Amino acid sequence: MIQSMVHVLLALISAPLLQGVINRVKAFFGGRRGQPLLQPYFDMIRLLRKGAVYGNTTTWIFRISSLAAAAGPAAILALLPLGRVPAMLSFNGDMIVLVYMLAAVRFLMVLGAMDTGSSFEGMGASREVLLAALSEVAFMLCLAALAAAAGSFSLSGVYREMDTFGPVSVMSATVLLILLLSENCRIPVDDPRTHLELTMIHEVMVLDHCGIDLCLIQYGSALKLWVFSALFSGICFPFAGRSLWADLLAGLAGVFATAVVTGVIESTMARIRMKRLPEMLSLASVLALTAFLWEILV
Amino acid sequence: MIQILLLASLGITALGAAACSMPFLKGRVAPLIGGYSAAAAGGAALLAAILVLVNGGQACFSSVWQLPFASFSLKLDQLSAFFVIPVSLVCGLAGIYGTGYMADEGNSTGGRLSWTWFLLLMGSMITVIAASNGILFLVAWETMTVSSFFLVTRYHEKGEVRRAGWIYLTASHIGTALILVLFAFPGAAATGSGTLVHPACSHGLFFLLALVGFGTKAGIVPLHVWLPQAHPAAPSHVSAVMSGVMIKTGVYGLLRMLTCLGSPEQWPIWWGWVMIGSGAVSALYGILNALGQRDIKRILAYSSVENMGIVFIGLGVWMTGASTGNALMSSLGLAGALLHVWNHSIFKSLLFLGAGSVAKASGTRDIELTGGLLGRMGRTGLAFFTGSAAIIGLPPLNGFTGEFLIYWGAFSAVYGDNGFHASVSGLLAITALALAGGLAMICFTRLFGTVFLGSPRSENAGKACETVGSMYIPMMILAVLCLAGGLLAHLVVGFLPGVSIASGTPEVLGRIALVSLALPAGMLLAGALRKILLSGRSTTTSDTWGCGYILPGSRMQYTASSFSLPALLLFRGFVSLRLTTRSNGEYFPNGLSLKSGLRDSFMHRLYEPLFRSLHRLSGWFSGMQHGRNQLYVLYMAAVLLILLLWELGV
Amino acid sequence: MNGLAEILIMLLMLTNFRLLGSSRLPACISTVAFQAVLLGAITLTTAGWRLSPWVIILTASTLAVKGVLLPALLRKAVRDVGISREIQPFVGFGTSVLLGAVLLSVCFIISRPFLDSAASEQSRMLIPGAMFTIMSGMFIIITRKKALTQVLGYLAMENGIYAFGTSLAVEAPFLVEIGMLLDVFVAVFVMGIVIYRINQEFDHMDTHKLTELRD
Amino acid sequence: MNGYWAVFLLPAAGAIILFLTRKNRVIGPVLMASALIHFAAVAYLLSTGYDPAAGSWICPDPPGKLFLAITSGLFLATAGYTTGFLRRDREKHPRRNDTNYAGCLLLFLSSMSLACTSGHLGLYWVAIEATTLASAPLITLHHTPRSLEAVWKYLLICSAGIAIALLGIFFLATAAGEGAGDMTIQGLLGNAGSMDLVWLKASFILLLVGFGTKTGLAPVHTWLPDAHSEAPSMVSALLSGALLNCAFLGILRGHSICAAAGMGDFSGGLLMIFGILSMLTAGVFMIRQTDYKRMLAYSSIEHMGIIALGTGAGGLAAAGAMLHTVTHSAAKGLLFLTAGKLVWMYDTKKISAVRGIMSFDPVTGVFWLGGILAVAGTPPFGVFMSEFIVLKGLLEKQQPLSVVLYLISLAFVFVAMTRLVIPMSFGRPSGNRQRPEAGKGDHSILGPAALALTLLTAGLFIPASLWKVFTRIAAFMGGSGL
Repeated sequence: MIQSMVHVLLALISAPLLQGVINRVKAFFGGRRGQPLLQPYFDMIRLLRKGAVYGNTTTWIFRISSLAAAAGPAAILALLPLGRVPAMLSFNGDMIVLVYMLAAVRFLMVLGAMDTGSSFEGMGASREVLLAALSEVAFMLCLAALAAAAGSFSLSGVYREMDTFGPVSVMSATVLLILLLSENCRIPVDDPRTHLELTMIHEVMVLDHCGIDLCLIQYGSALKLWVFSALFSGICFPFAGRSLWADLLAGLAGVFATAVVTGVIESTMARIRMKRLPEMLSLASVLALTAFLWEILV
Repeated sequence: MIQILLLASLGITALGAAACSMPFLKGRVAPLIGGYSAAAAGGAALLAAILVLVNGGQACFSSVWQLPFASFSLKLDQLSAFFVIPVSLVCGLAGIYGTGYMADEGNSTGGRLSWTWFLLLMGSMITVIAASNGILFLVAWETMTVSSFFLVTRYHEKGEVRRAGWIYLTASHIGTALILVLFAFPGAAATGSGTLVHPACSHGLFFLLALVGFGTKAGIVPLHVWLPQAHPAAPSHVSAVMSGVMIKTGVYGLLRMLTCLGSPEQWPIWWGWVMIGSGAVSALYGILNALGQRDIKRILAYSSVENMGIVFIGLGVWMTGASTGNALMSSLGLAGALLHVWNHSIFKSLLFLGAGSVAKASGTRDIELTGGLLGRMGRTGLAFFTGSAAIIGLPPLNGFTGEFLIYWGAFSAVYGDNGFHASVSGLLAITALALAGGLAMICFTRLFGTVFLGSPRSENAGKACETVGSMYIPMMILAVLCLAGGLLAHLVVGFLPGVSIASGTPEVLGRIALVSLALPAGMLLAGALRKILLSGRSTTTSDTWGCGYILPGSRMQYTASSFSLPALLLFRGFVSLRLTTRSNGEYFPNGLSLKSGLRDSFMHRLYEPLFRSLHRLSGWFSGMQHGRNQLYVLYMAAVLLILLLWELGV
Repeated sequence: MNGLAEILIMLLMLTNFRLLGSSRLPACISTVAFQAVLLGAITLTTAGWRLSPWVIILTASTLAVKGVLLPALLRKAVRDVGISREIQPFVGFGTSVLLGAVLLSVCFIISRPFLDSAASEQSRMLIPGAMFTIMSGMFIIITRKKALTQVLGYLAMENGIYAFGTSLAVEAPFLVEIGMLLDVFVAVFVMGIVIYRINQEFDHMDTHKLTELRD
Repeated sequence: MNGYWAVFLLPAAGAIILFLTRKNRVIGPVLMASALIHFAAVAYLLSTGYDPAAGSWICPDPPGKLFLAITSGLFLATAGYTTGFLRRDREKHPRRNDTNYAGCLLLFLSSMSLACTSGHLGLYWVAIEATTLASAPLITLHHTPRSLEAVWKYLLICSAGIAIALLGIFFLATAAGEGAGDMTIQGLLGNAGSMDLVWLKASFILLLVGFGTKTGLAPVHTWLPDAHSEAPSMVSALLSGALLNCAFLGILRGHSICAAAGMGDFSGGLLMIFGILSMLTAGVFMIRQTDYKRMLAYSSIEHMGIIALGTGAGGLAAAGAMLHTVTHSAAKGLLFLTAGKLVWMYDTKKISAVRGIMSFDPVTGVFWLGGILAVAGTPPFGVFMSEFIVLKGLLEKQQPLSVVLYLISLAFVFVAMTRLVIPMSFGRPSGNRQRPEAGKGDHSILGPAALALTLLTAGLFIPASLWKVFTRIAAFMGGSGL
């Protein structure tokens, strides 16, 4: 039980570090030294010291959307197992709650974006909800496959059982990786560093946030990255240590390894065309479906 | 005690209906009588139903009704009580809302009569759910249809309202024809012995008849065409009642018929498949069409089709679980479906009442002409926000609990090691629910964002003002119920009729309530942190970022159709999307217009061609009545000869 | 005794052919009158043992109404209307006669089952004869254009039915028989009035042009 | 000479008074008086259960009594409307003398009463022929070309049909052979067992086609839409509501004799075929209808089809069919009288020219839409009850095919009718006449209101004693005799 408390604390503290690792890996591939590992922390502290400017068309929805962006993933951490370390709160159906908590955060973020009344944010919101609709299907099917494979309906139970490296876990790992890339606006789906509003998806929804709101949003997206990395690494690197402390360390290593993997993917791949994104996500759902049928029929 | 309450509620509706139809009522008296008698009747019926549900058992009342095969016998057992609660609650609140909404047309004859029909509708709905005699059920069923027909054609000056009324009347009448057969089976309409019907024919045929008959009223896909036409045409508080609870009488009817078909374990497997299939198709088709609509009430009507699809998926999971012997799956499926029936009637009526206030305040139902109403209609906006969040199924609110139980039922088929049928049907249920959930997110962010957020797109949207108190209070009550439904579901789940709850469920629902409370708590914490940090600093307002464009106008905002167009283009196969671009002049066009519209592909490809061919066919036949006298006598001679030769075998 | 009945029935069949073949209205009216006379004779011959004063009065009244009164009424109508010939009906007169022959054979075929269970013996020839009269009456209604000719067709049908009624069936009460006779008379009388009014309104009598009422 | 002689002599006397006096003033009182007295006489005779001696010519059997009650009730309801209508119509042609017209109306009533009460088949035939002749002049009140054409068709086709029915009666007599006595219904039913089957079958076919023409069953219904749409409304109400029932009485008696002779399923089968054919034809012809009175005429054909179907199926369905005669007559009377009002208000019979009745004259609007919903079979009204009982009877007799066709044609007619009526009753009024001052002495509201009341009570309140009457008639038709 303490291990899961420690995992949550570590996650809250070291989530932005993941983004630092990704940037350093991309810099390394670009032959540059890159920004310091703690750069995300410096940005957040800089933003915390700023005042706030709100658009004149915005209402209370805009103000609570940034709060939700941070509070949502923080709440999800309670449900998140790290490898064989069980989550703080684990019960039948926590995987469904996780998916729908993410949906709740996305709902508020999208409404916040539409509140500003700008065409860019509207476009971002429209793309965001379309991709979310498809990725949710893939996510659910992948969870179904994992539940079928592990024979339990709670995330911690699943991650405890999934110790072998069979075909189902490979397919679910790929699906989880695609989901990680699409939910956290990494390169193949969406470029976090672009400045051209028309090409953005997630970034453009936060165009009008500044100061503390922007800091909360960045912190939230870091936590979300941690959540997806934990989900992915639990399946991709099934390491069964002797004691829970060893599992905790292994889990952390897995998370940072996922960050490195993401960095490698980001620097080697270019963005996929906007029209072909739905096909990629439906590929993910098909993959999850085959994993499920494999589990049922074989 | 319960009988008295039930009869009191029916009495109040009857008396109120009679009172409202009196010609000498002046001014605002009629809406007041109508509204508050609806509230009183609703309260009485609600109390009766809760009493029955809480202390189990049933309450019967029957008296002689001088009609062959008929007896005025009401029976409020668990299932009926469960369905009376949403009916009485929503009708009461809609009545109160109506007093404010129909205030300005109170004294016109049409206004007064609409209250008579409203009370008749409420009374007949309660009678339908409580009836335990075939004839009483049928009479109440059709009175419900006729009274809602008159309400739908309230504003009959407009041509499409008349057409909607006709489509509605014929669709429900054809549905009733099938239900008629159910009750006409020999040995049917057993009076007083509780079960409405003993099927004398094969159970499969009986089930199909019940499915199609009651499916028409529940708005399941091939039979749903009337729903998006009729509900927008009615006044808002009526469409709230129709969409919120009237389509539930279809689900109630189906469940009541299923109880007559013996225990679920013996049901054949294909029943479950039919239910899940129709539910999945309805859910996806309903929400996809909702994406493309511009009329706010038509969006909500299509989303009712979607939610009915979800209820049918839940029932399908229940039936598949029962017939493959998976007890957990069947109990969870039924619990999820029934809970979703409750939740849907609450948040759907909330959304329709909100839509009514928006339409009344901004003078239009077209969401492309509204915008930025949250600033001017804060309270309605808050209620609508809660409703939209609930309908998408987000955790703290009640939409999530129903869907969660259905998910759990489907997953229990998947992770347990039971047969092929259960797991594949579970998979189908999960995919349908997930995709419908995602699309619902698109639909309702689009609706709420376009109507309430951003800047107003037309001048009377800019001048909109908050609604009257009597319209706002029912919405607030419903919003609070949404929240309560989400957080206190574990208390209620024990009382669901016909559901043997597995031990862990209430405890899991309690955990979910806890986790979902973490989100608002976290937001409060972050908000407090932000407030402290910002206390010393300057918070100013400025224009939204427009890439430096100096004259940002409201036309620059993302419109509703552009918001949903990518999704519609992706699912073009399922819906008949029409994109018409018109430009005058070949090479130097000075004007270009793009119009994107969505036609109901079932109406457009199935029913209209059917009616056209019937019309042509009857044209071909009506040549027979050509007016020539001699040929008429020839028909007579021909018939005579044919009969003589055929019968006498000459 | 029944030899005479055979001849009368055969004459009845011949009158039908004459009715089918002739185009002049006055000729048709006289044929129908002659049929009525034949009818009376047949009833008398076949009445046989049931000859009672009532039957004689009845036959006399039938002769009076159908033989004299109705033809007079119809001839007056023909004179008022001024049309005396049926011009190109739907089926030519020659072909009508041929079709009449076909109808006769059909009648014989149809009446075969009735004959082997016929109640009384001497009706052997009567059933096909009467049936042929009815069928030719209907044939005239169907193929002729003028309204008056259709009335004649109706009268021929009535004669055929009477042939059945009075001879085969057990005699009905006197009042009922007179009632039937009165009805036929009033029917033709009313039809005459209507024809007169149609002729005034449309100044023609072709019923096939009356097709304004249709779907 | 028993009580029932008075029932049909009374209106005849009224007619003779009118023919002699030849004064327009007298029409109103004489008409109302004879209608009231006739209704009172019928009510008295039926309530006391007066049964004349078995062998006499005038002794109605159970269905006859039922149809007599319907006829006199309907005539009373339309009498009020008729006087008002004739007075209003004379405003246009002041010099016209209507006594002949009213006299024919009373003769029409007396012949229908004779038809219902006659115990002797021959006499029944005379009465039916008399109804045709009495009602022919009623159709042409205005001598327009269309009404003349309607009369001519009505006369010719009906007379031909009834002649065939007479042939059928003679076949029945020969089938009964020597021992038939004088062809009274009881007599025929008595020795039905010993009848010659070939003649009996042929006679039923002739009766069915003959009287079917008069009842308007499908292939031979062609005169009905023309006659009912061209006649003035109160006459078409009587034609549809009362005359069709009386004509159906002939087929009913033929069927009961066949059933008594053991040929019940033969005649029942034929009846059901004709019934379903009529319902389908009505549906087909109603879709493209442009004239609302013709629509009502086709609806009569459909309902006579339902009655034939129910009678053919027998048992519970037959009882339902008999209830259906009552509810159909009430509904059709109400609708035709309201249609009369519409013709007066909008001066046209075209459906497309009539808009917004509800807002133009709410009372007529409620009667019109309520009537149409009733006749289309929505529950609170009686028509639904009878249709439901017929359905229940059909299912009890295991007739799946006829149930399917029955439901399809009912739905078909409902769709067609509401499609035509809803645009008429809603929307902005297009009537050029100013709002009619309702109830200025022309008590034309009483008739429809009374009919609407009977329709509603039939739907909600049929006491067990009344229901026993219908089951007794069904038993009579089942061939088990009285």
